[in-house]
Amino acid sequence: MTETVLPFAILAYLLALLLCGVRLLRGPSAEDRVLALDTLYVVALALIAALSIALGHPFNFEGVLAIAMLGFVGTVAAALYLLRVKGGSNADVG
Amino acid sequence: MTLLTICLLPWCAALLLARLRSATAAFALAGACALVVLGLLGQMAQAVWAGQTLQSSVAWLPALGVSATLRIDALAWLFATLVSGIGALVILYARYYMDGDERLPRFFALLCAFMGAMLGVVLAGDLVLLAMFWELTSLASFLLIAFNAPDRGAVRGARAALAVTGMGGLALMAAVVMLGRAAGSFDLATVLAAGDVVRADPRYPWILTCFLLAVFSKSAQFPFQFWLARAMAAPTPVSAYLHSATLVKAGIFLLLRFYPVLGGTDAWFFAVSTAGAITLLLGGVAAVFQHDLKGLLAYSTVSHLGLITLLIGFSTPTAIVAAVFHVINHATFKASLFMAAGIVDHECGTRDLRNVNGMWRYMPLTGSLAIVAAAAMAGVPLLNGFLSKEMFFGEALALEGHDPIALLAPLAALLAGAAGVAYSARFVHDVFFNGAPINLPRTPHEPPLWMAAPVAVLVLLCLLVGLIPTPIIGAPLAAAAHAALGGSLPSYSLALWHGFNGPLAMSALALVSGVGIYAVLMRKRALHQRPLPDPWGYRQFERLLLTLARSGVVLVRQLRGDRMRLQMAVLALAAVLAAGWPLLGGGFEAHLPELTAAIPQGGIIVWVVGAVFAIAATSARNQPVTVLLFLGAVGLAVALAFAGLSAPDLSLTQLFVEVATVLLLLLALQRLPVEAPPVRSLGKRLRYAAIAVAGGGGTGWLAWEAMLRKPPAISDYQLANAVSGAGGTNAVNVIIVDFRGFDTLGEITVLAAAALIVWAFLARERAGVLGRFQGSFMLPTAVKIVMPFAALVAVHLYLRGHNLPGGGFVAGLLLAIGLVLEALALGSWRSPHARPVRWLAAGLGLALLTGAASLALGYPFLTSAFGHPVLPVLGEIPLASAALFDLGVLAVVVGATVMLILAFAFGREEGKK
Amino acid sequence: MPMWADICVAVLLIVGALAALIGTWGMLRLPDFMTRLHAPTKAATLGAGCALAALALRFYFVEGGSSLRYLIPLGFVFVTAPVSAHMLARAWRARHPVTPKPDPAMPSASP
Amino acid sequence: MSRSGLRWGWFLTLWVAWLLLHGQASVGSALLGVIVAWGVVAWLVPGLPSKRIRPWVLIRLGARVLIDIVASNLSVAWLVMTRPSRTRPAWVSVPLELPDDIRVVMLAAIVTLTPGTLSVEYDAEHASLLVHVLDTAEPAAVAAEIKTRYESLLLELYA
Repeated sequence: MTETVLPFAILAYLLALLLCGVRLLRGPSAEDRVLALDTLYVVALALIAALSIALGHPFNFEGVLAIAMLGFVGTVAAALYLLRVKGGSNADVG
Repeated sequence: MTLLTICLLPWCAALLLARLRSATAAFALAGACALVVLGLLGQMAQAVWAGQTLQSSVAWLPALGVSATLRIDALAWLFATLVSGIGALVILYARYYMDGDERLPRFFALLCAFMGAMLGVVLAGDLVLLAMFWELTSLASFLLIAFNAPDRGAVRGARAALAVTGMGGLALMAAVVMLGRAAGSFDLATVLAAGDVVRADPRYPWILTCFLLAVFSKSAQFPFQFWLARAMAAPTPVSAYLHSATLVKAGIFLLLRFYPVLGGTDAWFFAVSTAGAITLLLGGVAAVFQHDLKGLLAYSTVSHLGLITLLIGFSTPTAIVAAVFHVINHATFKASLFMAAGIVDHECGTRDLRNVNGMWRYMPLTGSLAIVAAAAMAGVPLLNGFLSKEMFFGEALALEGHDPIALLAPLAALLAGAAGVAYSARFVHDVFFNGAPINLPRTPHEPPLWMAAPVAVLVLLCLLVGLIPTPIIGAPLAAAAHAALGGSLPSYSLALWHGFNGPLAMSALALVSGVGIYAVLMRKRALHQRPLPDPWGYRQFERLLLTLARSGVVLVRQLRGDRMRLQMAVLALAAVLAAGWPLLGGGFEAHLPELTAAIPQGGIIVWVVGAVFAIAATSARNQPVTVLLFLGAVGLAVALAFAGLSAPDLSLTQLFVEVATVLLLLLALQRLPVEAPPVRSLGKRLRYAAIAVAGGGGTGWLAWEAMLRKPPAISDYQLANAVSGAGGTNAVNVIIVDFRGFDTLGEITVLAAAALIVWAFLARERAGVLGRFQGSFMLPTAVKIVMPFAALVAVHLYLRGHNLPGGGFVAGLLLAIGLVLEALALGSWRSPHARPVRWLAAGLGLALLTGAASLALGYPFLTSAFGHPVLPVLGEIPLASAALFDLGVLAVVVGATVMLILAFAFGREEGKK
Repeated sequence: MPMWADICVAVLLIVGALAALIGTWGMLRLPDFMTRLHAPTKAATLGAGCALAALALRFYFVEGGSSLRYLIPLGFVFVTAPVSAHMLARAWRARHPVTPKPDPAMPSASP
Repeated sequence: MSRSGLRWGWFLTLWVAWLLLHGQASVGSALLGVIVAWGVVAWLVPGLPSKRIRPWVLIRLGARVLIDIVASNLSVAWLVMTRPSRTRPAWVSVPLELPDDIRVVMLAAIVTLTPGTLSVEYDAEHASLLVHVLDTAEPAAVAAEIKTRYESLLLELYA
């Protein structure tokens, strides 16, 4: 049963990845892009998990862990940065 | 082993002293250190005087033929004894000179460090080691001159000394490398035996030039004499120790040491004796006209150093004997004179010769000691100075062959002798007699007994050597001269009385005319009205510094700020040219990349996403943050691609580096204008695009070619030997911490230095707490929950590093990122766990200790040991000493990363104070 | 792998994939940033969570208990997702002061 | 829980996490885990005083949150699929009675994790949580629901 579902799941995750990419490219605000990048990390995580099941051996565990942690760190850092430059302009910094 | 103790003891003492608070304890420790060194040297005396050479050696960089060899012969023994003996006296003296100064422990620490450096120079049995210690003496001298740092004179003096002697150090390095090549070894004994080969070598003139530059700069020979006068801004104990008895003698030591190798040629004769003669006269005349007591002594030191140099330049065996003898004599009387001058300064509050007069009434004891020492300096009979001066006059008269100099030498000697008498007379008469003191800040009186004691000891030595030279100094002098000559010893006599002869007549003439000159100059205190002579050399030096600084400003103006694009373009172009140049020569067979083979089919989407964002990031309309976020996406794609190509190590490292970079750039961006000026003209954009494509494409292509070529690579060896040679299956990690451990040590040292520089520049005025973040209420809690897990994962990554992807570097980055996040969440750089300086220190210390441990066990530095001990309960544990080294790498990475990022986050902002 | 586990893995994968797809779709289609923020923070998180859980479950029957370690990144994602969203919302509010005033919604009586 | 109790909790959690990380249940890795977990706790976990937790309440809270996550995920999914451009967003400020920061953070996290609501800011002075609602006709009802469904349980959490 898993075998039948897997291709569709992977396809869906890839599609989600692309959608994130589109939002990241389009913006329009810096917050949007940060959000998109954060989501990109999360979706990449899911994609890796699905691919591991498909390939039959788990992807490097530390890599998974690193992606999970670093996505968070990057988002927080970017948000802190945006908080600090708020005085800049009402127009999008992004 | 004793040699190693002698060499290391002062350094250990210095380290301890730097942590001490109590002046008494510091004094006891420093004094004990000097005395122990002296005692150890005393133990060796008999053996060394008998002509033995003791040696102890540890392989250091065996691949380069460099080893940490220590070697002592009679010449080295003599200088080492001077260094430690006068060191002990100066420490006693400084205890009272700087009584009540809370910086005393620091002072003693620096003094001991200098002693260690100087002993290193003297005892080094290897040229590279010698050059290293030589640099350390310059550094220690710099720190000691700058001891009263905010003081302008101290800072300028220290700067001049460091610039001049540092330049000399570079020259010495060059000389050492060439000499080592010419002689075929860096080992001192081998080099000393290879004099004929070296002198016949075509590089000989270059070696000699560099060598003499080093020697002359250190020993304040013309035209570098000016730094010594400036160095008088140092506390007087320093002047007595470094700038009369030891540091400036390092140059002389080197001249004597390498006389058998480099000496005896015409070039040597002319260069050394000319510089010596000019210095001798210049210093002597300048000394007479100084108004500063220490200035007078400084120029007299310059003059005496010139005298010794001149003697060595004469290149006759007896002249070398005289030079060695005068080194000893000068050290004793000049150190005591400096100490006496210090006492006068200390008691009067000034050392201006125009004010300090008639001291005899106030301090007869100091006066009588100083008068004896000054008489020795002038060369009055019955004192040691007389003996060596006599020998000097004899040499000057006996000089043959080189016509102009043979004629001029006696004349110059006589003139210098007279000048010497004149300034000695001035020292005695002006300070202790010549009326009454004028406008002294306080009423002088005798110093504490223990402060005068070191002076008394030295003066007593002057007297004893002067009266009964042979029993006192005969044996060590003979042995040292023998060692310096490297051959047979000439016949000479140390007797006080040689009958009526030329030298005696010259001595008498010098004495009479010197006193006469002084009397004429000082008539009606006329000398006090004369302006200071132009300190030749120093002004030129200052002008040179100024020119350098100005051209630096011009250069910076050309390069900085809005020229950033140009800078990057130039860099990229240079790289392209440098890489492309060899290809133009032909004979290079290009392989066109077959794209289809390179990309695994499943990963194509990842590659496309990465490429799209890489291209999108170059769009000119983007704001910096957007570019950064795009690059984040590219980084993720690259990491995934690495992982897909079965390079989990790279993937992991790429991810961590990526995030650390983004953090750093975000914080740096905040200091930059939000909007970068866009490049509008199409031509420019095309040009930049071309450069970018050439750079990036070229790099990629080169990498491609390199991978296709697969040269008989060392990597194969390393892969094959990772398990058997170092007990690890993660070849990357094994290479970093084991096979190339020494490189890694260098790299983490550079990393630490770079981080410290940034820290020092940006974080000079750290904002204690950062209100600007308006800390979120959720973030701190979240970080508190996440941090322990991050630490756990870091430990995990570190522990498995030797066998599986991970290792100290990645673990350190993870920990650092966590710590930075913690600091950011708390809004304060005073995060309880992020102590970057401590991390750095601990890491470097651990890495060094691991290396040193293998040294102590008798293996070359950083040899790694490994084993798989099977412990009860715990099971088999792969244990490699490299793991400890890796822990050091981890700590350095944590420290440096945290330091860099926090410096940006909390550092001083431009324009704000 | 027993039947029930197979079904569980399949369901988890389907649910996760749909959640991720919907979340990112929402992020693409919703009209302004604050509403866009809603979609991926839970949906995509749920997607990743489901996928990781499926992974852990699937490999439990291959490599045993050690596959449970994939629950660590799972927990991590769930702990950090609200914080990320919160930080972004704060950043947005700080930089766009035109956001409407909140309704003074006072429930009349707390039960 | 007492001061040391909290640290024990952390220790156990980290120890289990270590075993999971190591992926092997040998005696050696268990012992190593004890050392590492103890070290991390000693280094990073502050000894905060905290109270005893009612486990039953915690379980009920967890179950409720899980159910809500699934349920509201469905509703939001429906919303996103059907009329993404016609949402009715609102800002709601929820007055809270929670006495300590930790529970405020927990509530905020729960609010964010359940789809449709997003906690943005906590005003400590007025003890109110600013929440952004994705789609609602009646903001006041949302606030009331947050209070009844989660805050009441959180208030009962500590014994």
